[in-house]
Amino acid sequence: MELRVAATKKFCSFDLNVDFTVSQDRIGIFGPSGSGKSTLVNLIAGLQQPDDGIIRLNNETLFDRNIDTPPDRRRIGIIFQHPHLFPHLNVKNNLLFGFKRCTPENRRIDFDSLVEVLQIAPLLERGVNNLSGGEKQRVAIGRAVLSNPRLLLMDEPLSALDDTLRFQIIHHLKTVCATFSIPYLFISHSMLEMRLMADEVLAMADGRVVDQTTPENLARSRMGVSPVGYINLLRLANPRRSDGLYAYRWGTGELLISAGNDQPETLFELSSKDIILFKQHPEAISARNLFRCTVAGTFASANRVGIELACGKDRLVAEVVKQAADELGIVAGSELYAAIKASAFRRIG
Amino acid sequence: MELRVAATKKFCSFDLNVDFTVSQDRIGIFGPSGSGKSTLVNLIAGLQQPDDGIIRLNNETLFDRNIDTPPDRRRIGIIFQHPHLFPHLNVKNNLLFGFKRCTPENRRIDFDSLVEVLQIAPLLERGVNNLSGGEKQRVAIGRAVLSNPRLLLMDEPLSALDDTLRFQIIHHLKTVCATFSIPYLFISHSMLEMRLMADEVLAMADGRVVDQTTPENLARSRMGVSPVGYINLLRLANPRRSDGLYAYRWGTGELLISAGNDQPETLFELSSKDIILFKQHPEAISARNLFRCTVAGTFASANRVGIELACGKDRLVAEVVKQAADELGIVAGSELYAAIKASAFRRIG
Amino acid sequence: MPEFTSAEYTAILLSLKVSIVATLLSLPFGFSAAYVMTYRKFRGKFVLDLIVNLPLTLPPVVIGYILLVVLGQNGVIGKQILQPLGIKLIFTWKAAVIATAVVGFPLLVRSIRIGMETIDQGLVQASRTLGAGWFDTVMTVILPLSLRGVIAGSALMFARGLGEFGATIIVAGNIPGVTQTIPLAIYEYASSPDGDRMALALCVVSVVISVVVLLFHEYLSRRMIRVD
Amino acid sequence: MPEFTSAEYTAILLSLKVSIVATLLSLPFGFSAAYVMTYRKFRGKFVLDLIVNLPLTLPPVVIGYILLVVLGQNGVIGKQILQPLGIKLIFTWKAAVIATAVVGFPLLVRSIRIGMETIDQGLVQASRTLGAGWFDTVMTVILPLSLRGVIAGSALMFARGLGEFGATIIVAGNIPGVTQTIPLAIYEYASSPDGDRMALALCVVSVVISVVVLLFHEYLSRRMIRVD
Amino acid sequence: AGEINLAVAASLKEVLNELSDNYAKTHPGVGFRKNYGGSGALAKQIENGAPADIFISANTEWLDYLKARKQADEKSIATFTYNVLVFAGKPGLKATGVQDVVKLDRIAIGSPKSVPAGEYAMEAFKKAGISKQLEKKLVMAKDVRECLMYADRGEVDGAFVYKTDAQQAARNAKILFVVPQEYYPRVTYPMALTVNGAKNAEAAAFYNVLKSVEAQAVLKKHGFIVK
Ligand SMILES: Nc1ncnc2c1ncn2[C@@H]1O[C@H](COP(=O)(O)OP(=O)(O)OP(=O)(O)O)[C@@H](O)[C@H]1O
Ligand SMILES: Nc1ncnc2c1ncn2[C@@H]1O[C@H](COP(=O)(O)OP(=O)(O)OP(=O)(O)O)[C@@H](O)[C@H]1O
Ligand SMILES: [Mg+2]
Ligand SMILES: [Mg+2]
Repeated sequence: MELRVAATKKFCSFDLNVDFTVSQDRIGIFGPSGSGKSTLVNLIAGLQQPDDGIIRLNNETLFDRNIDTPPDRRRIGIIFQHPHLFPHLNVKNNLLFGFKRCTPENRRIDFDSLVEVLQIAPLLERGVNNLSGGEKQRVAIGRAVLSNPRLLLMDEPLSALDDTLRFQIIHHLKTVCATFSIPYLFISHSMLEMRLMADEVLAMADGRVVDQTTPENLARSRMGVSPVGYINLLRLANPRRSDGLYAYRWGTGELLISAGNDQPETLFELSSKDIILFKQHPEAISARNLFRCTVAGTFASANRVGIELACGKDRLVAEVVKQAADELGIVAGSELYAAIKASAFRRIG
Repeated sequence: MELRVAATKKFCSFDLNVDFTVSQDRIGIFGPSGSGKSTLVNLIAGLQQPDDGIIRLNNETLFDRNIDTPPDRRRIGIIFQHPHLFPHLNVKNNLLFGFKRCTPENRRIDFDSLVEVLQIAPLLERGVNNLSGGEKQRVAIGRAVLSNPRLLLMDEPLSALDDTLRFQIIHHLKTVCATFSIPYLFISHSMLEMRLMADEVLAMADGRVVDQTTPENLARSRMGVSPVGYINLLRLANPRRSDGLYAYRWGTGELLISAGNDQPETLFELSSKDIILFKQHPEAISARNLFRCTVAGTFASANRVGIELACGKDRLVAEVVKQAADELGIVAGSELYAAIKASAFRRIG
Repeated sequence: MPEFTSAEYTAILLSLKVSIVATLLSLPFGFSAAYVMTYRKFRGKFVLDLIVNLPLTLPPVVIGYILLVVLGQNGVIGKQILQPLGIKLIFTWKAAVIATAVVGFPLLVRSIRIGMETIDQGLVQASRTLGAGWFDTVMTVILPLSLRGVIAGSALMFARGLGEFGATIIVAGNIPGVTQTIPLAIYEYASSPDGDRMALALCVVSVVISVVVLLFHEYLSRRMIRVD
Repeated sequence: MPEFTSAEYTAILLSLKVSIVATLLSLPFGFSAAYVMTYRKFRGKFVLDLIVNLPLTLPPVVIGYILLVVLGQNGVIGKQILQPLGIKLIFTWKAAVIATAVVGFPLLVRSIRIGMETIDQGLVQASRTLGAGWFDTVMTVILPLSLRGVIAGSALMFARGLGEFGATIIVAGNIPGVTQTIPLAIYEYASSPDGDRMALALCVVSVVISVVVLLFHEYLSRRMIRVD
Repeated sequence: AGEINLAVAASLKEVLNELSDNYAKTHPGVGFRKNYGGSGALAKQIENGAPADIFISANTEWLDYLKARKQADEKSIATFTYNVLVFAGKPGLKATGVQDVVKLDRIAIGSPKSVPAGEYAMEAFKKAGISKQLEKKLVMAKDVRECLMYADRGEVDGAFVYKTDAQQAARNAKILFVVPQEYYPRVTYPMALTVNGAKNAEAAAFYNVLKSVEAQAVLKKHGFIVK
């Protein structure tokens, strides 16, 4: 997907002025409340008109001075921040609203499996007015996905959901979007969701795109101020069972992970805060993973130092406070021991 | 506050059947989407009638077979899952709606400081229809708090907000509720918010209260399945600056914390996953905190072992996988070294 | 345009007065009726619904007769209530007001109800939990939120009042300068040999007045959509 | 209750037929007019608003007269369009339908508009982004969501049609068995010295019909609130 | 000085306006409140207490109605004037007598139940033996003016109306023939003081004017028949 947006939109006390081009399929939009994320989404979908500017998707101009393609012909789906379900239709017909309007070759998404992942099968025949908050949001997600849009805009779709459900749905959203190659823009104020869902991130503040970068870089630059630090994402494969834990090949050895499973490939996250570094090999440590590595580089963020560790061909980012970096004499090229608890890894995909 | 609810309510495909008494002022309600949390809140506020049962607040019967106090005479405030702002009033008048209806002695909450914490001062004169999702939610919070209810019901009030704002608001909500002794029921699917906001938790599932416990215990019992582990909460006081870090007296020594500040007292959280245990003293470690402690007890949760560490009079819960517990020979009374990174502490209050 | 004599001016003013007074007088009752019918459950609700809507179904002339019978010298209200109080209604402009009010009432109530039925119940609940009693909620939440319906209903009723003929001519008579409203004057001119031009002129006046009312209505509705 | 003769039965059936046909005929136009006035911005919108609302402001007799002038032998439409097609409207029941439709139209449109104006724009937007074009959205989202207004408006219009007198009597004439509707029959009875009982009996019939209509309306509205 | 409340059949509007204006000129201080309408409506209004001193009806039935209800001052009942029925229609039409009417397509008459002129017309058809043939051709108008309007606009071929109306209002329609008196009872406009009116000296005085020669002159001028 190639999306170019250069647009301004002025409200009395707020003005949006963005200009960016993205060419990845999985874009994140990150920014504090009131920074203009929803407004941007509305402009792209054609629900509001820019005061001026152009919007182009895959070489097709959706908006400029002369063109303003109506929303239904943009084939851009939205999951709104507020679910906006049709009160006169039951859950099933809400879900199928967009699906029915697809040309037959676009009716590609499997209704039943989507319903199962969203855990809304028991609701199908119900009206939507008495659904719980989370149930509504799930129906809205299903409705937008089933319409198989050529770009899907998601405005904080997961914030009403509990963690378990949230990660299940993230997993499914990604799979569906990948399978049917639906590119998307994903709004969230969770850096973690951003890391999981996006390949490229637009950081917004006060109606401007203040940064366009990878989620990795955004996470690095925010590592120092973020309470969760930098999140390492590890895609690991072919585990072996070991005493109730899972051992995955990584670096020059193995990582023991308690959240592993029997899938051939799994994605894990690991916070930079969960890595403890030693100058010398520590004895009898509770952490299940202890390995030798080299410092490939360092970077500073607030009062922390990010340390890129190389272990074989694999890389990890650990973080320590400046003091510790000095004390351990960490510079590029130093050799260190890194300890990671088996429980520090979180399975996410 | 003493709240007793014994009530049943049947919908076609869902039935609620709860029976509990709580006497703390800060109650959490925790449970997956669709478990009946919002329904329970509606019953307590008098917005829906139980099919049968009683609801008593502080020895006053709000509902039984003969009594059904109308919502406006219950003085129970709600922050709804969906903001429900009055579209015909501007932000300021929305905020003041309940305030104006208080008897003068109940008009105790300071408008200006609340507005400042919620960061909605620039919005005061605006209508509410075009506010962003997070802005709406903040106005709804302010409106309910200003009405100074004798019980405040909060239905996932923070899920539309980014972390920074969320923790600021939590802090303020707690302060306000403490200052004006407003007891509350707090619904959330975030265990962390639960830990921060509640002294007692009702865990719900499928319309039943399946557990009534402290957030600590709930967190311990869910430690093994939760991706964030058990969260230790530390209230630390009188810090001393030390090389850009803050040193707080704790246990028999000091804790170095990078997220500290100059406030006389501060609340920190620390995940059980962030504590690494050693049988022997490790050398040259990146973790800033390393101290000797005794195992006061252990408990199992899923395939993890929770370890209560005693250090002086202070306690911490660490978690390790079973394997590690065996290997390190951890039993009550063992002596261990615990390492914690300065950045692992998260300031929350 | 022919010259209007004072009789015509009186008719125009009278029409305005009657329509305005009838509308204003009906508003509180109309709103209450709509509220009760939308939000309350009680026995006899259907009867209320029926009574409110009767004037719509019956030809205005019949309503005029009914009012005449009820309010007249020998009527229930006329004899028991009005006479002892020394109030004479029949054949005064007040009778025209009553006729207009009765005929327009169903329109008012129905409009307000449509507006009310679409109010989000969450807002009503929010108001209650914020300490507003039901009456307070009615006045500060339900009323402003059904204002669209109220305004539309008032406009309907006012316009209907401007055209009210059948019931008025029976209870108020067709007395120039006293109870002759625009439609009665039009009727008179239209049925006299060379009154056509005058009748037309009066029609134009009616139309102009309703243009003004419509403009005002649109203005009010637009003001209610807070743009910001 | 006096015995009805076949003339009365014919009048009752005719009234029903006229009201129903007029209402059904007006529905698509009324809905379109309401849609256009609520959602579209165009020049001349005010003129449309005015034309739709005129029949309300003018006394029905005047409307009848205007219709006669337009549709009659020498009228613009009558002469240019109807006569070449061999259609005779004046003095047939079709004329009564037209009169009823014109008089009730503003009520229908206004009711539908109130219902439409309160539709959440988010739903319309959702529909568009799900690939429904504007017409599709109108039919599958806006129409069902303004159904309350449509039903209320139809009920209003139907009831108003049952009572329509002034315009009908002019364009349709008062031909027993052909164009004499209930109100015309009532009028006839009420204005003869000993027709009171018959007039009353016909009023009762009118009332009964509207009871049925109201019951039906309430039933429809209630069915629309999905209880689930 | 007092006030005189008139309740007068609409067809006499011009006559009464003229008479009352003249009277007011010579009797300063006297005010008129004139209520013109259908005879039936007026009678019912009076029955229900509408202020009226003098009632002039377009037929005898409605005066009888009031008399029966003790609202009319019996002593005062008199005939105000007479009228005749005519057939008015398109000028070129070949209709010179009642029998010719059957050849026409559409004929307007007043609603027989409520409009006296219509009742008289029906009477005439019956006498002439043509009511069966006309049955499907009749359009019943609400009042005489409406009948005439139909004829005037060419919606019907012709209308049976009073001569006075035809004279005053017809523009395109012309009186084609006068219906011979033997076909229908005489068209009488009776008048009376009401019970209240009898107590009102001014009303009684004006009532006398209505019976005077002066009044007859005015009536004649407007086409009414006084004997
Ligand atoms: N139609 C409008 N008129 C005036 N101001 C508006 C309008 N729409 C949005 N705004 C303002 O523009 C700003 C950006 O709104 P937007 O909804 O895009 O924020 P957001 O980034 O989605 O925030 P959140 O995370 O809270 O949903 C807000 O301050 C909002 O109040
Ligand atoms: N009026 C009603 N009629 C029928 N079912 C209802 C009604 N209200 C709620 N329910 C159902 O009851 C269940 C509990 O709803 P509730 O809103 O209490 O859930 P919740 O715990 O608040 O969930 P969430 O976290 O998603 O908001 C849901 O399955 C919901 O669909
Ligand atoms: Mg937003
Ligand atoms: Mg809920």
